[in-house]
Amino acid sequence: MIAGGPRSVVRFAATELGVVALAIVYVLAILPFCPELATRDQAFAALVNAAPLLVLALGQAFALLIGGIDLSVSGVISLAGVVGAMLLTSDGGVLADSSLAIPVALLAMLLMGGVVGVAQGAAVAYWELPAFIVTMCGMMAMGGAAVWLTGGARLGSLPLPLLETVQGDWLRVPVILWVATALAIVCYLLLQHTVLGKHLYALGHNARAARVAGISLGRVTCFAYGASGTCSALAAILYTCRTESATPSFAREILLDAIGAAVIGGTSLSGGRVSVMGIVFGALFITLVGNSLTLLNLDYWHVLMAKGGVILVAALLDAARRGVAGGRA
Amino acid sequence: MTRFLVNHSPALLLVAVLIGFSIGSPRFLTPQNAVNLLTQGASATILAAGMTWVLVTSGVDLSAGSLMFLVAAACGKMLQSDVEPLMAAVAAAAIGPLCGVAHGMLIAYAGASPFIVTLASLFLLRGAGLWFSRTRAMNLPEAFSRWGAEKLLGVPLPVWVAGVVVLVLYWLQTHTAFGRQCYAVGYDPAAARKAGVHVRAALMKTYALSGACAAIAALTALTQLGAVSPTFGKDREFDAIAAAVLGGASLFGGRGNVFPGAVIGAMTVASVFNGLNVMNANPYVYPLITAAVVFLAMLFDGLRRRQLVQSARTMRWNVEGAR
Amino acid sequence: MNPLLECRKIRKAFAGVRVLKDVDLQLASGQVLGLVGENGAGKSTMMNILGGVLPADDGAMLLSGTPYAPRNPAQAAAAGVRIVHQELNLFPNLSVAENLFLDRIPRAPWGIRRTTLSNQSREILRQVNLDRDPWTPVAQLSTGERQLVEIAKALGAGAKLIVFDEPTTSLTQPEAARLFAIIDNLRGRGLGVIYISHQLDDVLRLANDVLVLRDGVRQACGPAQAFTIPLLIQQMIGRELDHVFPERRAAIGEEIVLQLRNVSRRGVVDDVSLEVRSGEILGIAGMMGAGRSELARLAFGLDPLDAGTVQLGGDMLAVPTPARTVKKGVALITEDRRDDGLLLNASVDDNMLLASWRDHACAGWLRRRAAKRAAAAMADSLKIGGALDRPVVQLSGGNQQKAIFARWLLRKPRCLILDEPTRGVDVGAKDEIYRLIRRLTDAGTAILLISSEIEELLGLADRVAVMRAGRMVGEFARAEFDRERVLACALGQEALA
Amino acid sequence: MKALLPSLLVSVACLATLSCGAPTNQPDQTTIGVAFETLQTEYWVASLDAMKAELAKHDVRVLEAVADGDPNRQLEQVQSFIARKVDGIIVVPKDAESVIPMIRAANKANIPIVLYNRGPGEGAGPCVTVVADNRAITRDTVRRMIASASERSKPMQGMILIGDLGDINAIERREGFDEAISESNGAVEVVARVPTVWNQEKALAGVTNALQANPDIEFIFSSSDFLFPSIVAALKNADKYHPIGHERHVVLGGFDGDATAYRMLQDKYLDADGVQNVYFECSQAVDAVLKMSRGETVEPVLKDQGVVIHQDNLDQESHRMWGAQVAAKQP
Repeated sequence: MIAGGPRSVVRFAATELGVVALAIVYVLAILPFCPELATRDQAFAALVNAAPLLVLALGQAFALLIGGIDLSVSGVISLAGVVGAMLLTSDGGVLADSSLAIPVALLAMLLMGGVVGVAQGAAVAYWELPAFIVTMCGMMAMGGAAVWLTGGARLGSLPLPLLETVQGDWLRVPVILWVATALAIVCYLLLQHTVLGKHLYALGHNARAARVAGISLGRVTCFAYGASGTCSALAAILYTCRTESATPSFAREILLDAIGAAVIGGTSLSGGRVSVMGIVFGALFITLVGNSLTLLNLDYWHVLMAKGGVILVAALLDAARRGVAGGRA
Repeated sequence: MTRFLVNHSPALLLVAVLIGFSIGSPRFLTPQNAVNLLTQGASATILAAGMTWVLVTSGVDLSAGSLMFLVAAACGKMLQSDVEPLMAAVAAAAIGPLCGVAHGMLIAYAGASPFIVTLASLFLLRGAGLWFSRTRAMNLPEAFSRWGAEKLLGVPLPVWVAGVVVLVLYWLQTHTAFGRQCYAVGYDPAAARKAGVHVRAALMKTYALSGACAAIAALTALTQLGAVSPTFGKDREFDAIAAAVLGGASLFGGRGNVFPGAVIGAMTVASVFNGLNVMNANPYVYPLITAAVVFLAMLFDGLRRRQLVQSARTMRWNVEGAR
Repeated sequence: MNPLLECRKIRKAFAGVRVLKDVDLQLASGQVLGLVGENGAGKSTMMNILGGVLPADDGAMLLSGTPYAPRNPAQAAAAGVRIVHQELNLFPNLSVAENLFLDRIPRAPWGIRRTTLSNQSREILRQVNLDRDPWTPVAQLSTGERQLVEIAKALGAGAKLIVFDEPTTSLTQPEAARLFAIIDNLRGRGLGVIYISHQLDDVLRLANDVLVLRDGVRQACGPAQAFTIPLLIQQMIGRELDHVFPERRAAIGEEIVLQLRNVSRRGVVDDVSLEVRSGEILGIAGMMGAGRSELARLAFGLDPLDAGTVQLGGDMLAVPTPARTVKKGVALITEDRRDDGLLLNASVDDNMLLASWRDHACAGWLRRRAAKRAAAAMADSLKIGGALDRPVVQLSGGNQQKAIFARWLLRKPRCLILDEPTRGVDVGAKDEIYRLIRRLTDAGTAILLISSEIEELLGLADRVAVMRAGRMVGEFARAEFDRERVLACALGQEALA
Repeated sequence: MKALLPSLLVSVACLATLSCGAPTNQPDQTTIGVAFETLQTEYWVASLDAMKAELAKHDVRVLEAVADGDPNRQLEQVQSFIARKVDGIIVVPKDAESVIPMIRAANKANIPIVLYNRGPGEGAGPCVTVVADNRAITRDTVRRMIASASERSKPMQGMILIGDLGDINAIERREGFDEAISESNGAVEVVARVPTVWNQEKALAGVTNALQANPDIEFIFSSSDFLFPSIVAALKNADKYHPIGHERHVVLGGFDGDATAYRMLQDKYLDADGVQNVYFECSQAVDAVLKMSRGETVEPVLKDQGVVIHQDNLDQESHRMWGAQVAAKQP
């Protein structure tokens, strides 16, 4: 596969295997400098760290798959986190003492993400508005609403059973990893083994043809953005439980990481192409780059630049891939 | 009537915002506040003008805010090592178009998507700026920051700069072949190529312009602030896109203009912030109101697009009816 | 007199289908040559070869006595050959003047030489009698005016020969009259004009000579005075059947499957009613732009109705959408295979299964192996060769079309709307598609067949309805089938019908 | 599907390589991990520099990380430190809540952890905190401002620049401000609350707008000194930037104690500045972490009393103001 000149190298690098190879080469390359990476604990830690980003990137992939984009990620995380925490927190939470508090709150968070996503999808599909602006407004409005609701304060004092469950291990593997793995499997099955998945792909490949084939573009678009919103809410749960508190002003940069992970993992920004496997390694790779550069004791700005460089390479690979697919190299 | 409303929605939205705030506070609609508004909107207007140009070619430039920071950091660094202020400003400003050309190359020749190229740049340039400045804040010498307060014929210098930039871009956009061809490129690149337009050159120039605008916007803001902090320019690209869209530019390309569009858009954003300040509004409602205004603008824009399609159909009907 | 343009033995084939066979053509300066023929007779191909869009497979062209073989439209334009296309290539977001001079805007140190540009534009616009400010945005022009701008664009650059492709389809009567005056003027100035049109009376009035193409062969050529409209029509369609259309084996059913009542859509379809029974094929004839494809899109729910109703098997659809009509068992194969049909980069079987994933699923969960088996069996029965997991874009045109047929056959549709089902398909595949259509009607599927090939309509359809300018203008039962009458009706020469 | 199998194989191989990797061998030198939440303002940069200098004095190796305002990333960074088996961790948390899991992780790994500048919330495990009381220092600063304007006619119109609404320090400072105002018996009427999101441009526009709307403002408190350049620019434009004693002087107060504030104090433009003693806090933090790494016990909370520096105590107290020393290094 690799033999056969620079063109096939490009073609290989452009497949989702490319990012797998990239991640491994990267790990091997930095191993001599920070041997700690080679311990079981640290390997698990790296995976756990990548998990929430993976959840976000998988959500983003739904929007990218149909040729759209979802910028509202940080807004949904903030608002969902705050809503959940307001229900749960032991200082003044609405459901603080109820035994049903945890499931109800988690459900409310996921539901909120889903509903917001569907609403954005509807604006994109039925009002024919550009996804970029719709979700940008979503980001601003939801971020603002979260700050408003809390007065800017972080909400802590979450119920211990929830925190212990999410932070703990199950069968010697961290629960967060189970969650992310389960989501990845669900996404993989959904995309590959369900009618809806086939319809999402069709919409991304050629929306006009999909419409003629009797696929309801509105519903599929709403689903894609709804899925993206739900994944953001799930990520909000993970983030909230990891940091044991919900912030009303979640860092916007996470969006760029999520898009970066998806694109490095072989998702095409022009739609119709997504690989769950690729995204898993894309998220892992982005997290590894960030953390290992810290381990190498490089400065914060170097981390930023390295991340930018990686995304740039992904951009060029995306272009090369489109060139190969479109018959021009 | 509806047609008039929809066609002039950007200007009407601005007027509505202005009227709304004048009712809210008697101190809003005063000559001083008008000058004030223009001064504050200066750098935003410049940035929005550059962004509008990129949107016209159906691209986007997410790196604008980071580029602003890199330029500011470079300028600050030079000023601190006692470079002549004017020299420092010019040298720092040169970074803008250079980065723009790099974007243009990757987009026009390597065929990479504008979104992801400039996304990468967003990280790279801010990292570079932080590297330059070692994340230190810098206070700039009086000789430099004085320019921000300087007035010419009673109008502050930043307003003049914004005016000149807008004028130049307006001239480029309406009075040069390059400017006109950009509309063709944005409407349909393939058709433009067929019609003999040098699409790649147009894209290169476009991103160079956008970079130059970011640099000038950075310097304009810098003279007003007199200091560089590591957060300088953060998230400004989103504001600029919002302003451009408010001014009637379309993310689908081929539509939008520097004057009056981008100016109206930037002024609307500035008015909202200014008006809320003047009314001493609850700090928490700021993002909500801004989001609402942008969404409203976009909704009008969607209506306008559909009306255009509708009228094209009606026209054909009339034609055949007459036959 | 030295001919301006001389073409000798031009040949062209697409995917093995010969579309031009040794066509000779001559045109002198100051002359208008009318080029007529049925849809698909090779007129457009001839024009594309002249305009540098396509290369000829064989043959030679001489322009003013020198060899002429343009490799692209720019070269053709530089040599003085301009084409006024039927579909407009204008940028509505730019002004008229800018559209006219997009690639050679007159520059000065201070920018565009606006006065020069204005004057030059006015000059050209005067030649086409368009009294508009050159700075009007094209978006504000009517379709007819846009057509004039398109013509003006062709006049701009020192043209010697101008080819008009169906220039009057979207013009009003006065605009058309204006166009004829322009063409007369061009002729007077010594330019050569090739005029392609379905409006035979216009052709006879304008042209010095007329050339009739039929199936890519030069059928007749001579001075316009030598032709009459009936004679032209005869020459256009006088071809022997080269297909054996499969015989119907089952009778037409009683049930009305598809029924349109007073369907209208502003500007394209005007008050059309029709019905198709199970097992019946209703053919729709008409020239380009008559509203046939638009009618198909309305019946399928792709475009919204302005008035009228669509009934499927007795159920009224208040607002038909593709999702709803497909659920009711309707299928549409559009003429635009690339944009409306295929997922080009997806695999062949994904393309085939696009509309029927639901049928191969249990509560949304795919039975992928069953689906693949069904697709493979279908591919087998339609003789789509090769691996089914390669991208569909790698298939030949005929196999691509068969893949789309397969997509709908997998759903066993009750009603199939076919829009130019054999366009761009080689002879062998054509026969297979005919047999397929017959197989469907034998199984009771109702078919609405739109085709530009009259043979195809007459060979397959049980009834043929004729459309012109958005209206239904005639209907023929199988017993009354007559090529000349159908064509005359479509061309608007009712006197003959 | 075809891609799945090889990917799985490769990743298994990758994990295998990881777990068979060489065991880590630490050098004998003590290593301390320093995790900052942000380097957004000069205060943090000065803190980081001071801390590194302090650690260098003890011949300690430093690992540093900046989380850029993201507590989750900070947690990851702390975990990385733990993985590197550092001897101690100093962390500047984003807030009281999100630091709790970091403390727990450090406790579990038996690594001492010191919180710098922000304390932990309820339920945190054992740790040492070095804090300045933002609220109290702000309150005292504002009191001093009001006192220094005692001769003015009441009520004065006042303005506060609020920081990021999601930042706990910004909120505490706002509360300190409100407390001082409310106990002043109407000496100051707050007519403008300008949100700045810790952004100088927003601050400039906000102050300008507020001055426009309320030309009589004569009392401004900034939640951070790094916004002073913006305030000064706005005041100059309104011709209100004059030294103390001038009839158009605006009473100014700030928080942090950076170089700009120091110069403004020197030049008699600034009335009062709440100062956190960076050098004290840093040496306390470093001391604490090193002691703990040697197994000694340390007081759980080390308070920086802070100091309000004003015109009357500038000469005596300026050695406690970190900005003075930064300013001294700059030309």
